[in-house]
Amino acid sequence: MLALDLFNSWIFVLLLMVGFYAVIARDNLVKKLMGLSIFQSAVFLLFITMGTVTGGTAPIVLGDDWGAVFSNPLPQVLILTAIVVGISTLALGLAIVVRIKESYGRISDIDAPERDRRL
Amino acid sequence: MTSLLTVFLLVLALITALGVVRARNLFAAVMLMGIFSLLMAAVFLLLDAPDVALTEAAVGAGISTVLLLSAMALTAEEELAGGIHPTPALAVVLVTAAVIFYGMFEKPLVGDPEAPVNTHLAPQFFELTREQMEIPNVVTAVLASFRGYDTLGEVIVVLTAAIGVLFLIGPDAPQGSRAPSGGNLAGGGLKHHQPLRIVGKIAIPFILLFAFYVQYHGEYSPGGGFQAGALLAAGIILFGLLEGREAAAAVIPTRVLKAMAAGGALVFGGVGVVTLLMGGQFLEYRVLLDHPVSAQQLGIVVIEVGVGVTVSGVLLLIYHAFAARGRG
Amino acid sequence: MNLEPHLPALQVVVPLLTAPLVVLLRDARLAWWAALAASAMNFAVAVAITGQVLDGAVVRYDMGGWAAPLGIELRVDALSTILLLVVSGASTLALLGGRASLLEQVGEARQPLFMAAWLLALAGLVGILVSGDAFNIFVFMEISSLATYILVAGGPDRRALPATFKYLVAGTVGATFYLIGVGMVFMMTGTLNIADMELRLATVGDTNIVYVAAGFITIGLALKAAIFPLHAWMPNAYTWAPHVVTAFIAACATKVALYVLLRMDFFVFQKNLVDHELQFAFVLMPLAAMGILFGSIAAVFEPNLKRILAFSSLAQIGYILLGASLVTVAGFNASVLHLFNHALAKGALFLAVVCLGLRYRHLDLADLQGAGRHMPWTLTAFALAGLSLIGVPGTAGFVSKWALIIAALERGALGVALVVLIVVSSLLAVVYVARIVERLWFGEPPGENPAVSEAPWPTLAVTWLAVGANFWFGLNASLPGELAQRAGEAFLRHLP
Amino acid sequence: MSPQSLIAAALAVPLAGAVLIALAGRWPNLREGVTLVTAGSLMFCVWSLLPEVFAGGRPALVVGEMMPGFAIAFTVEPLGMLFAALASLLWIVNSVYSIGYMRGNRESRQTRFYACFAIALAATMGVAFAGNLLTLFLCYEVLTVSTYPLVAHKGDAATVRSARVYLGILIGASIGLFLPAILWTYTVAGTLDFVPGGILEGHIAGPAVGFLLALFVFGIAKSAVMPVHRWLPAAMVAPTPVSALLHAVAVVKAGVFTLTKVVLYVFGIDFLDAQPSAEWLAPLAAFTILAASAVALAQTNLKRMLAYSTISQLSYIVMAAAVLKPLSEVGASIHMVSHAFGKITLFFAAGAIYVASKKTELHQLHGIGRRMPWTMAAFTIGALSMIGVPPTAGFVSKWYILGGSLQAGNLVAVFTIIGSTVLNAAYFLPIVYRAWWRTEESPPAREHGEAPWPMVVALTGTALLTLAFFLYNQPVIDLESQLVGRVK
Repeated sequence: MLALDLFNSWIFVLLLMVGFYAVIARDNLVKKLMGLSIFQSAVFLLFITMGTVTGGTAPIVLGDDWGAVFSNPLPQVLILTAIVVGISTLALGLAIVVRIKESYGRISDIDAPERDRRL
Repeated sequence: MTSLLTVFLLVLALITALGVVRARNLFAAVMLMGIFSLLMAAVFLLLDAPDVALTEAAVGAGISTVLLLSAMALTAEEELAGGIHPTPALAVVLVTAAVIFYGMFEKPLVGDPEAPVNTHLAPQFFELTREQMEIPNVVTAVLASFRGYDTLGEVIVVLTAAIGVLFLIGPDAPQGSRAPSGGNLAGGGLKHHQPLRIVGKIAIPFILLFAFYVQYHGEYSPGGGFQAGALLAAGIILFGLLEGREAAAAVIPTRVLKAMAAGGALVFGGVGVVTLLMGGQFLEYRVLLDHPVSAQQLGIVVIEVGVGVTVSGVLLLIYHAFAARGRG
Repeated sequence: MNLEPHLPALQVVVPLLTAPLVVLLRDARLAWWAALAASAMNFAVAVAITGQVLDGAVVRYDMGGWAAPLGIELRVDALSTILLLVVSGASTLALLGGRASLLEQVGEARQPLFMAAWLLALAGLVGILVSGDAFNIFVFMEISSLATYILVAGGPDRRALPATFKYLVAGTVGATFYLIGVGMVFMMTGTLNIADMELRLATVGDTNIVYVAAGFITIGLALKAAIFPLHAWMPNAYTWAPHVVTAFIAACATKVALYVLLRMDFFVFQKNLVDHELQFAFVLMPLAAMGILFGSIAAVFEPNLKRILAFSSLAQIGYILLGASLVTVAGFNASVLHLFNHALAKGALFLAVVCLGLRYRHLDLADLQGAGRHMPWTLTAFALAGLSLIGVPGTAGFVSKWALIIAALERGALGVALVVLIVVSSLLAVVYVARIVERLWFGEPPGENPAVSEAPWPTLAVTWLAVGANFWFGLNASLPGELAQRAGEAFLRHLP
Repeated sequence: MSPQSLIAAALAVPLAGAVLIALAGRWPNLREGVTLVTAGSLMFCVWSLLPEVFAGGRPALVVGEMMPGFAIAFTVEPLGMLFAALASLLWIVNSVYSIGYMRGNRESRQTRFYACFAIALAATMGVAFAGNLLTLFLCYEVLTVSTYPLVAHKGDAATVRSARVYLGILIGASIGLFLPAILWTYTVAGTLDFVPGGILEGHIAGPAVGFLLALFVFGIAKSAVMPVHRWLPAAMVAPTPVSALLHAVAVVKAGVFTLTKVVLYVFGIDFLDAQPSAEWLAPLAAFTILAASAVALAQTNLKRMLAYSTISQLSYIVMAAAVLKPLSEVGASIHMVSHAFGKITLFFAAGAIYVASKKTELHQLHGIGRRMPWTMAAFTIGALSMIGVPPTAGFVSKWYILGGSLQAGNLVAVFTIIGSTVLNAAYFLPIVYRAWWRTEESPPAREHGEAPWPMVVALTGTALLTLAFFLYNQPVIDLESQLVGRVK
C-alpha cells in the first residue's frame, strides 16, 4: 500500500501548497498570516511523521518499561519549539496589522501608490 | 502505520485549510483555523506525540483563535474581493511542490524503525534519560535538559513577541485614530450572556487546576511549562471574555504580568548562570546538587516553572494589549 | 573563576538575559545605558574570542554539558569570528551614537521596550553565529527576526508598518523553508549538529532528497539575505526603519543569513554533492551577477538617500555571493573579506544618514540639497565612506574588491567577464555616490532655508570612528585578512 | 632626521596641516598662518632629502601591508624627488598668492579650500614617492578626490556640471582602465614594485604590450592625452590658485609623472623600444600637441586657452618619454620643471588680472600692460617660456627633447616640436602684443592698478624662477641623468 504509506507526505505537500498559496496570492493581511500558520503546520506534520515508529508508543516510559518501542522524542521537541515560534510570529504580525488598519484604514492592497510624501 | 483514522483526520484538515483560504468572511476563516488546529492536534496524538498535540490544541486552537478574533475586532471581518493575480502564485507553489515530490517520494516517511532519524540519536536519549534523570517523559528530558538551550531560546522568542506587541499596540504606542469599537468581543466581554457566564465560571477553575497539574506533572506525563502556561493563560482569557478585560486585569495586573514574562526567562537563564558559577557548563544541571540525578530533576523542574511563568505572562500581556486597543 | 572557557556561551547569554531586565526598566536613559553596556560587553567577548581563534583554535562549547551531537554545541571558527566582530561592533557603535536619533524617532516612553528588542536582535544574531546546531540556528534566527521586525516597525513614518509586514512574511517563509531543508537532512541523517550532519551526509545514498534539502535551505536563506531576486522586502524595510536601526541591520542582518547560507552550502553539503558546483556556477553566480547590476543601476535612479543605499546593499550582497560562487579558496576568502568590509562601509554611511536624519525630516535628495553647507563634517564623513563603498584604494572596500578580482581571474575567460562586471558596477557606484555628494554639497537648498546646524557631537564622533575604521582596515587589512585566510583554509578542508 | 622619517614627515605634514586648517577655520589669519607654516615645513622636509638622492641613495619607507604581498611603500628616486621638490617649492609661492586671491575676491568657504589644498599636496607627495603601483594608485585617487571640492568650489550649476566632468573622467578612467591595467600587470608579473628596467620583460609579448600600454595611457587620464583631456578645460572653473598649482603643476604633472614612471619602471624603456605594438604612443602624443595647440588658438577665454596649452605641453612630456632615448627621458623630466614654472606664472597672471579687473576674455586685454606692468611682464616671460625662447626655462627642456628625438631619428617628433613652437607663438604673442602696444578700447568698469601685493610678489617670484632655470639648471640635469644612467 505504497499510496497510503506516502499519505502523510501527500498531505504535507498539499498543506504546504495551500498555505503558501494563501501567503502569496491573498491580499488581505490577516489571511496572509493564516496562510503562514497553515504553511508552518505542514512542516510540523513533516517532522512529527518522520519520528514515528511502527508499533511504537509515545516517548513516555510507563511503568519503568524502558525496553518498549518508542517514537523518536527529538522531532517532537523541535516541533514544540516551532509551534511556539509560530504563535509568536502570529501575535507580532497581528499587532502590525492592527497598526496598519489604524493608519491606512484598510488591511489589504497596502502596496497601492500613496501620496505619503508629506505625511 | 498510517491508520484509517489518521487518513480521515488529515483529509478533513486539508479540506478545512482550503476552506480557510477560500472563505471571504474572516470570522468564518478564524473558526475554520481553530478547527484545523484541533484536527492537527488529533493527528499528532495519533502519531504518538501527545506533548505536541496538547500544545497544538492549547496554542493553535485556543490562543491563536483568541488573538485572531481580537485582532479582527480591531480591523475588519470581511475580505475584499479579488486578491493578487493567482497565476504566478500558483506557479511558485506548484514548482515548490514538484521539487518536494522529486526529493521525498521515493520512500515513506512513517514508521521505519531503521531509518537514520530513529537510530542515530534517539536510543541514546532514552538511555541517558534513564541513567541520569530517571524521568519517564523523554520529551521533557530532551526539551529541558539535552536541548535546554533551545528551550531558553524559545522562551525568549515568546518574550520577544510580547515586547513587540507591547511596543506596537501597548499603552505607550502611538494611538490609532479609530473610534472605540462597539463590538470588541475580546475587550467588552459577554456579560449579558448569563448561561455562558455560569458554564464558564464552572469551567475556569478546572482549566486552572489542569494547568497546574500539567506544569508539575510534565516529567511523568505529557505536558510541561509551555502547555501549562498556555492553559493558565487560556483560563484567565476565558474569564476576561466572560467578565470583561478589566476584570481579568484585576486578577493579575499588567504590571505583574510584565514581571512574570521577564521573570520567567530570568529564572531559566539564572539556572544557567548558577550552573556556570558552580563550575559546570551553562545549563549543566548535574552540578546543582551532589546527587546528579536529583540535580537534573531539580534543574528541569525549575526551568519548567520559568517557562510556564513566562508563557502565561506573555500570552496574557498580548491578550490585554489587543483587548485594550481602541478602547483607551 | 575563569570565564575563558565560557566565552561562547557568554557571547549570547549576556544580551539575551539583559533584555528581560531592560523590559522592566521605566527610564529611557537607564535602558540605553543597560543596552549599551551589554552591547559593549558583547563586543569585548567577541574580541576575546577572536584572540582565541587567532591562536589557531576552533572554540567549542557544550551547552548543558551534553556532548554533541546529543546536546547543542557552540562552535566558533574564523568565519563566525569575523562576523561576531561586525555584529557586536555595529550594535555598539549604533547605540553609542544613536541615542539622540532614537529618542526623536521612537519616542521616550517606548525606549525600554525598544532597547530590549535591540538586545534580543543582537543576541539572536550572535546566537546564530556561535551555534553549531542547525535547529538552534533556526531558534536564534527567529529571535533575531522577531526582534528586528520590532525595530523596523519603530520607524516614525506609517510606511514602516507595511514594510515590516512584508519583511515579517518574507522572513517567516524564509525561516520555514530553512526548517523544511533542515528537516529533510535530519530525516536522512538523524542529527542536527552541523559537523555531524556533514559526516553523516557523506554516506547518504539517496541524493535526490539532499539536493532538495540544499535547495530549500538555499532559497530560504536567500530570502532572508535579500539575494536578488528575493530582495523585495529589503529596500522598504531599510528605508522606513529608524535610521539607527538601518545602520545596525544593514551592517548585520542580511550578512548573518548569508553566513548561514555559506556555512550550510559549503561546509555541510560540499562533500556529498560531487557536482555541487552546479548549484553555484549555474544558479547562484548568475543571480549574483544580476543582483550586482540591478542593484547598482537601481541605486543610480533612486530619489531617496536610504533607498539608494539599500539598493547598493543588494549589489554588495551580490559581490559576496559572487566570490563564494566561484567555489575556490581565493573566492571564498574574498567573500569573507567583503562581508567584513561592506559592513564597515555601509555602517559608516548609514551612521552619516543618522546624523542627517537628526536635522532633516525627509531624506530625499531633493530635500537634502545643500546640506553640506550646514553639516560639513557629516557630509565629509559620508563622502569618505562612499569612497570605501566604491572601492577606492586606501579604503576597506578596495581590499576586498581587489581580492575578489584576483579570485575571479583564476577562472580564465569567465573571470575576465566577471572582472568587467565588477569594474562596471564600481563605476556605477561612482555615479550614485557622486550624485549624492554633488547634490548634498552643491545643490541649492529647496525653498525655505531652515537654519540647520551640524549633528550633535556623539553621533558625529561615532560616524567618524566608523569612517576611520574603513581607512584603517583599508591600509592594514591584516586582521580581517588573517581571519578570512583561516576561513578559506577551513573551506579548503571541506572541499571534496 | 633620517631619510625614512623625512619621507613620513613629507606625507604627514600636509595632512596634519589640513586638520589644523579645518580647526582654525574661525580665525582666518591663524588659518593662513597654518597654511604657510605647513608649506614651509613640507618644503624643508622634501628638500632635506635631496643630498641623499644626489648621492645615489634611494631611501625607502614601508608603512604597512594592505594585504599580504601588497605593501604601502614609498621609495625616493630622482624623478619623484624632482617632482616633490618642485611641488613643495611652488606650494609656498602659491599659498602666498592664494591669500591675495581668495581675500581679494572675497571667496566663500575658504577653510574648505585651504584644507583640501593641503590634502591634495599630501597626495602629490604620495604620488611622487610611491614605491609600487598600488601605492601610487592610492595616492593618485586621493589626489582626484581631494581636488574635486576645489574644482566645484563656486557651487553654481555650471561649476557643478564641470566638476562632474572632471570627476567622471578622472575616476572613470582610473577605475575602468588604470586599475585593470594594474591588475593585469600583477597577474602577469606577480609584483607591482617599481624596478629600474621594468618588471614586465619576459612576461608579456606581442600586441598585448601595446594594449596594456593603452590601458595605462588612457587610464592615467591626468596626463590629458587626447581623447581623455576633456577634464582639464572643465577644471578651469576652479579658483585660479587651484588652476595654477594643481592644474598646471600637481595634478597634471602627477599624470605625466605616473606615465613616465610606468614607462621607466614597469615596462622599461629598452623592453618597450623593442615592441612594435607600442609605437603608437609617440604619434598620439604628437597629435595631441598639435591638436591642442590648434584648439588653443581658437579660444577666447584666457584660462581655457591656458588649459589647452597645458594639454599640449603635457604631451611634450609624454612624447619625450615615448621616444625612449636617454636624452629624451631627461628632457621629459626637465620639461616637467620648466613647464611648471612657466605655466604657473601664466595662471598667476590670469588670476591677478581677474582679481584686479574681473576680466577673463582675451579681447578685453587691450592695453592692460600699462595698468598692471608687473603682472604682464611676468606673463610675457611665461609666454616666452611656453614658446621655448631663450633666456627662459622652456628653451632648455625643448632642447633636450629635440636632441633625444634626433638621437632616435624620430622625425615625427622633430617636426611636431617645430610645428608646435610656431603654433605656441601664434596664440601667445598676440596677447603680449595687445597688452603692451594696443590701447584700451574703453575705460574699464572700475579703475584698477595691480592686484593685491601677495599676488604680485608670487607671480614675480615664479617669473624669476623661469628665467633663473635657464641659467642654472645643472643640478636638475645631473639628478635626472642618474635616472637614465641607472636604466642604461
